[in-house]
Amino acid sequence: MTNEELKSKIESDFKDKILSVVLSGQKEVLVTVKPEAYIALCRDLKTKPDYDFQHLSCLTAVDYPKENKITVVCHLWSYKKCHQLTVKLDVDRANPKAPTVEPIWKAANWFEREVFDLYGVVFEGHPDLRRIMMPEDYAKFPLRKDFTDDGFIIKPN
Amino acid sequence: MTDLLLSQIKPGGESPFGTDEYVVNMGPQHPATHGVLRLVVKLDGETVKETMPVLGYLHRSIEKICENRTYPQCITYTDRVDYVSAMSVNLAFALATERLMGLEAPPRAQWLRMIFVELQRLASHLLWMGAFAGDIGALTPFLYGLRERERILDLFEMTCGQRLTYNYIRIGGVMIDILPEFIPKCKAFLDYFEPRIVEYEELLTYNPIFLERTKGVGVISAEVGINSGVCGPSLRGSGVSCDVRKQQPYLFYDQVKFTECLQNDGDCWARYRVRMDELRESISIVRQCLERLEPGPIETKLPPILKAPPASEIYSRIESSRGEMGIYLVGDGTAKPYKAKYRCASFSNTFVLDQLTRGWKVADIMAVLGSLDMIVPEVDR
Amino acid sequence: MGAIFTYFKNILTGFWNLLLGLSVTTKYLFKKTNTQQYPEEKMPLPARSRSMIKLIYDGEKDQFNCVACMMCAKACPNSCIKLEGVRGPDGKRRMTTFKLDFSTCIFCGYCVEACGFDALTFVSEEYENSVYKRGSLLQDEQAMKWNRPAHLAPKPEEPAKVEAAPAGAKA
Amino acid sequence: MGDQIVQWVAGLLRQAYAMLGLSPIAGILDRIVCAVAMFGFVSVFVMFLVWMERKVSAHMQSRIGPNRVGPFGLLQTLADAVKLTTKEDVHPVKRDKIPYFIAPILAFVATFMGMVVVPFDNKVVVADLNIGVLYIIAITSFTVIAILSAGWSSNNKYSLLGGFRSAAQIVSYEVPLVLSIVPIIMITGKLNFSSIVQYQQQAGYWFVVPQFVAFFTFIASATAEANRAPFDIPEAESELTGGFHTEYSGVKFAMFFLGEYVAVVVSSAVAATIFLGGWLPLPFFGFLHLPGFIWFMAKVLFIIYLIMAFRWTFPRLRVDQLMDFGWKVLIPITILNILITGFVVLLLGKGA
Repeated sequence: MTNEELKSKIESDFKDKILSVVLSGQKEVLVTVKPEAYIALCRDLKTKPDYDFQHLSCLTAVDYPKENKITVVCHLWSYKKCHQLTVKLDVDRANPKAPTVEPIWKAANWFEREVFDLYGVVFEGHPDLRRIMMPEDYAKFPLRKDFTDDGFIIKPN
Repeated sequence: MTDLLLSQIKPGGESPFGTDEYVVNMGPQHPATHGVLRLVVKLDGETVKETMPVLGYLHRSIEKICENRTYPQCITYTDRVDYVSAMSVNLAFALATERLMGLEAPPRAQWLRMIFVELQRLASHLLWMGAFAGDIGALTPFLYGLRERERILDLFEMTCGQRLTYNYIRIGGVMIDILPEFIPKCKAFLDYFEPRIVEYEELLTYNPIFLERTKGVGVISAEVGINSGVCGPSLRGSGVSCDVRKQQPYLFYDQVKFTECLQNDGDCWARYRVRMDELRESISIVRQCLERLEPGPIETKLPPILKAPPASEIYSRIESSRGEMGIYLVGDGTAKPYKAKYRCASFSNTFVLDQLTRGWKVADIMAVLGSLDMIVPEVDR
Repeated sequence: MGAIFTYFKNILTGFWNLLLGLSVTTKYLFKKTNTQQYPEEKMPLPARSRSMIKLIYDGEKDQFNCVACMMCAKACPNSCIKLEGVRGPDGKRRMTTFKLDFSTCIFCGYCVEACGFDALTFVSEEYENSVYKRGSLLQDEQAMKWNRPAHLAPKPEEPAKVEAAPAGAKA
Repeated sequence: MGDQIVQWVAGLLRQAYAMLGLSPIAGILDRIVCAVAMFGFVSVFVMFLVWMERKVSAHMQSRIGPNRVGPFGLLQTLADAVKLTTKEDVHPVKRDKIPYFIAPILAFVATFMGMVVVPFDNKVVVADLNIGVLYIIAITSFTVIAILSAGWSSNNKYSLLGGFRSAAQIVSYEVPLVLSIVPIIMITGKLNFSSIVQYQQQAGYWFVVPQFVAFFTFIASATAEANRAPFDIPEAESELTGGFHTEYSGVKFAMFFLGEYVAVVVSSAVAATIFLGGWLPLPFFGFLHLPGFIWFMAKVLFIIYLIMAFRWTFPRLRVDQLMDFGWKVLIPITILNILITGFVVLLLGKGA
């Protein structure tokens, strides 16, 4: 399935679950999902044989302070069909909460812990949501754009 | 998480002998954790009840650093993500940036990249083999592996001037062309190296002690492996075809002949065999690349300041020595990445350590850890 | 009976494979060793080796080649180069102070590649970079001064590449 | 020849006693002199062995090994010993003091005591016990107490694991060790080492020829008894950092370290005596007329080399696999060997 076909198929199959699906300038399919349908969409993407996204390649987040949102980004891959998909979920920056996809892909366990650690996104239902990189008693979220900690960041000339 | 294995052995989860839990803190300075990884291990006698990896001792926040550097400057930091296989990470970042900006390197640069990445895979697997054998008590293969690795590093140093952190594969090409004497030296090395693999196999592969220690130990099934995000040679040991070089060919991997090495058992021995077979495959790939190398430019003309298109993003994957290496870049129209995420193979491979070691003995933690080929800087970044 | 047969067969094949392993190590026992005794035996590094950064000093003109164009400082990902320059009486800029902090330098080579005036170079002959005090790693232009031997100088017919390359674009 | 040297030395000693007026207690003094001489000899030999192991391992790994102190680095071990003895003795605060202190001494002394019954040459032996074989087996098992108490008293989790592993290991491997000597005793009918060698001299063959199975099982169990790789699970540095001696430093560590090597020497000496004909010359090399002592040492060194080669070639077994190997492979084989030997001895009517 080419990326164009994948895009149109997702458009027709999950009309009620997604906000938008676009083909990026780099020819990747980007799906922005409705927050309430996030888990359902992910489960469908994994189980439906047409999609077969067995492999959660990567889960991360991007901070957009200007739009007051943090986007949780899942990169999916299918070993059998060899196609790639990006699922995006926007969460509120002031009170970042997202459902966990750990029951669907176990691999999400540590990825979500990392996002929690570095962005402060709370994954509801996660079995073991602790800081993973930073010390347990660290209070800040380093990968947020407004993070400041003198002595941590050396900016180049 | 429930401890499945123990509840199977002892109904009710209670030990019939009334023994206490024995918590051993392995690391962060333990001789076999390959760096500053800390494992909190709960034991019942010699049997492992739970292994909890504690990460972050080598966390340098490379992703944050990259947000404050220009794209070319980021490449110098990719060397430090996985310093055992720095070329692969160089390549991953360079490819991601090129795809983000719609650039393409000239053919000679692509072939050179393939040569160096495959040589790097050899070097990395050699170090892995030594460390793995060392973990289960055979100290000699480590020295043999390093001896051959030094020769590969000599080739690297001759070309780009560094032995460990190369900064060789650049956006739009490579740093510098190879010297004329590189090709004969490289061929001589490959000829020297191929019989050495037989020696390693004589030392390890069918050694009864090695078989005892690795066969059937730390078995991971294909389904669990895929679901837990295991990738690279570790997953191929479970019989899953997951080589990015085959699935999503980059560079000229679709133009060279090589087979994806697969084993079906999913145990430490299968993972070992996959990597030993990959040594041979890499040799054959380097040979083919050397044959097809033609003169030409080694870099594309780049704009004076490299800028990503606004609101652009790319998730680009390559097969590094340890498995799937993904780079997620978000561009915002400036010369610096808005977000750079390194998806490292070791990170997701270390995650399964707990599942693989439950119910096994203390010594098997080391065997499994070694067979997964994890590199702590790549886990922590 | 079959089980007993396999039992002994396993023991014998195991024994054979152990002997095979022993033969490899015993073979190397009598082979030439691979060690280089470093302080006594020094290997010449390849010419491209990035071992020590030096400022090229022009003995004839009695001045450094550097004109303080700042390209190296801009290219440096770790901002470990600090330099200043003034406009001389002949109207050309000249470097006055040059400081390179080797404790943060990662030897990526961008400064040397960015230099368009043949002023910075890697020297493969000097690689004894260890010092006793951390402060000694902050080197100034006098410490980095390098009088280039004639045979290494760029040939007159092919002048040094003048290319005001930005960070990362290579020379 | 060894006989004459002993006579000569004894004569010298007698003269010395007479000069000092100590003739009435000559018997006690003889024992003391023998013990000191043995201690000195074994200490120097062990130092040489440490050097040899480092050299052998280095060359097996394409390295050079020690080459700085003395010619070919021969004095490296001496330098290390000086370093270890002058080091600060760091110990855990919450240790169990008495066992912690006794353990290294016990490990050191117990292994040393084994050497006294081994004949270096015809009649050159400190104590020619008529139950020498039993004595050796009893004495070498002392190490387990040392290791167990070291592991327990260190108050360290790795040490405790190591100590228990060692207990399990030595108890298991004592059995095949004894069982592999039994056929020899069945053939010779003697428990005295000198008699066993003399039997081999009269029979005209070494016991390694008819009893090669016993030879290999003996070497394997002896390696395990001495806690050497591939059976070094009590110290298993990749799992347990240092096992039972994790918390020991300085002189105490040196004692454990030397104790391990002495154990290797004792095992090799016993193997050389029982299976390789002790002081007897190599077949076809008898014309060299070298003292029996030289032949004996050459055989000991050969077996030590084998044990070293094992260490630097093979991976380490896991603790349960070690038990499996001991109980499921070594013991059945040795018992089978005893059965077959018994049959043959009965058939040939050679037994005692």
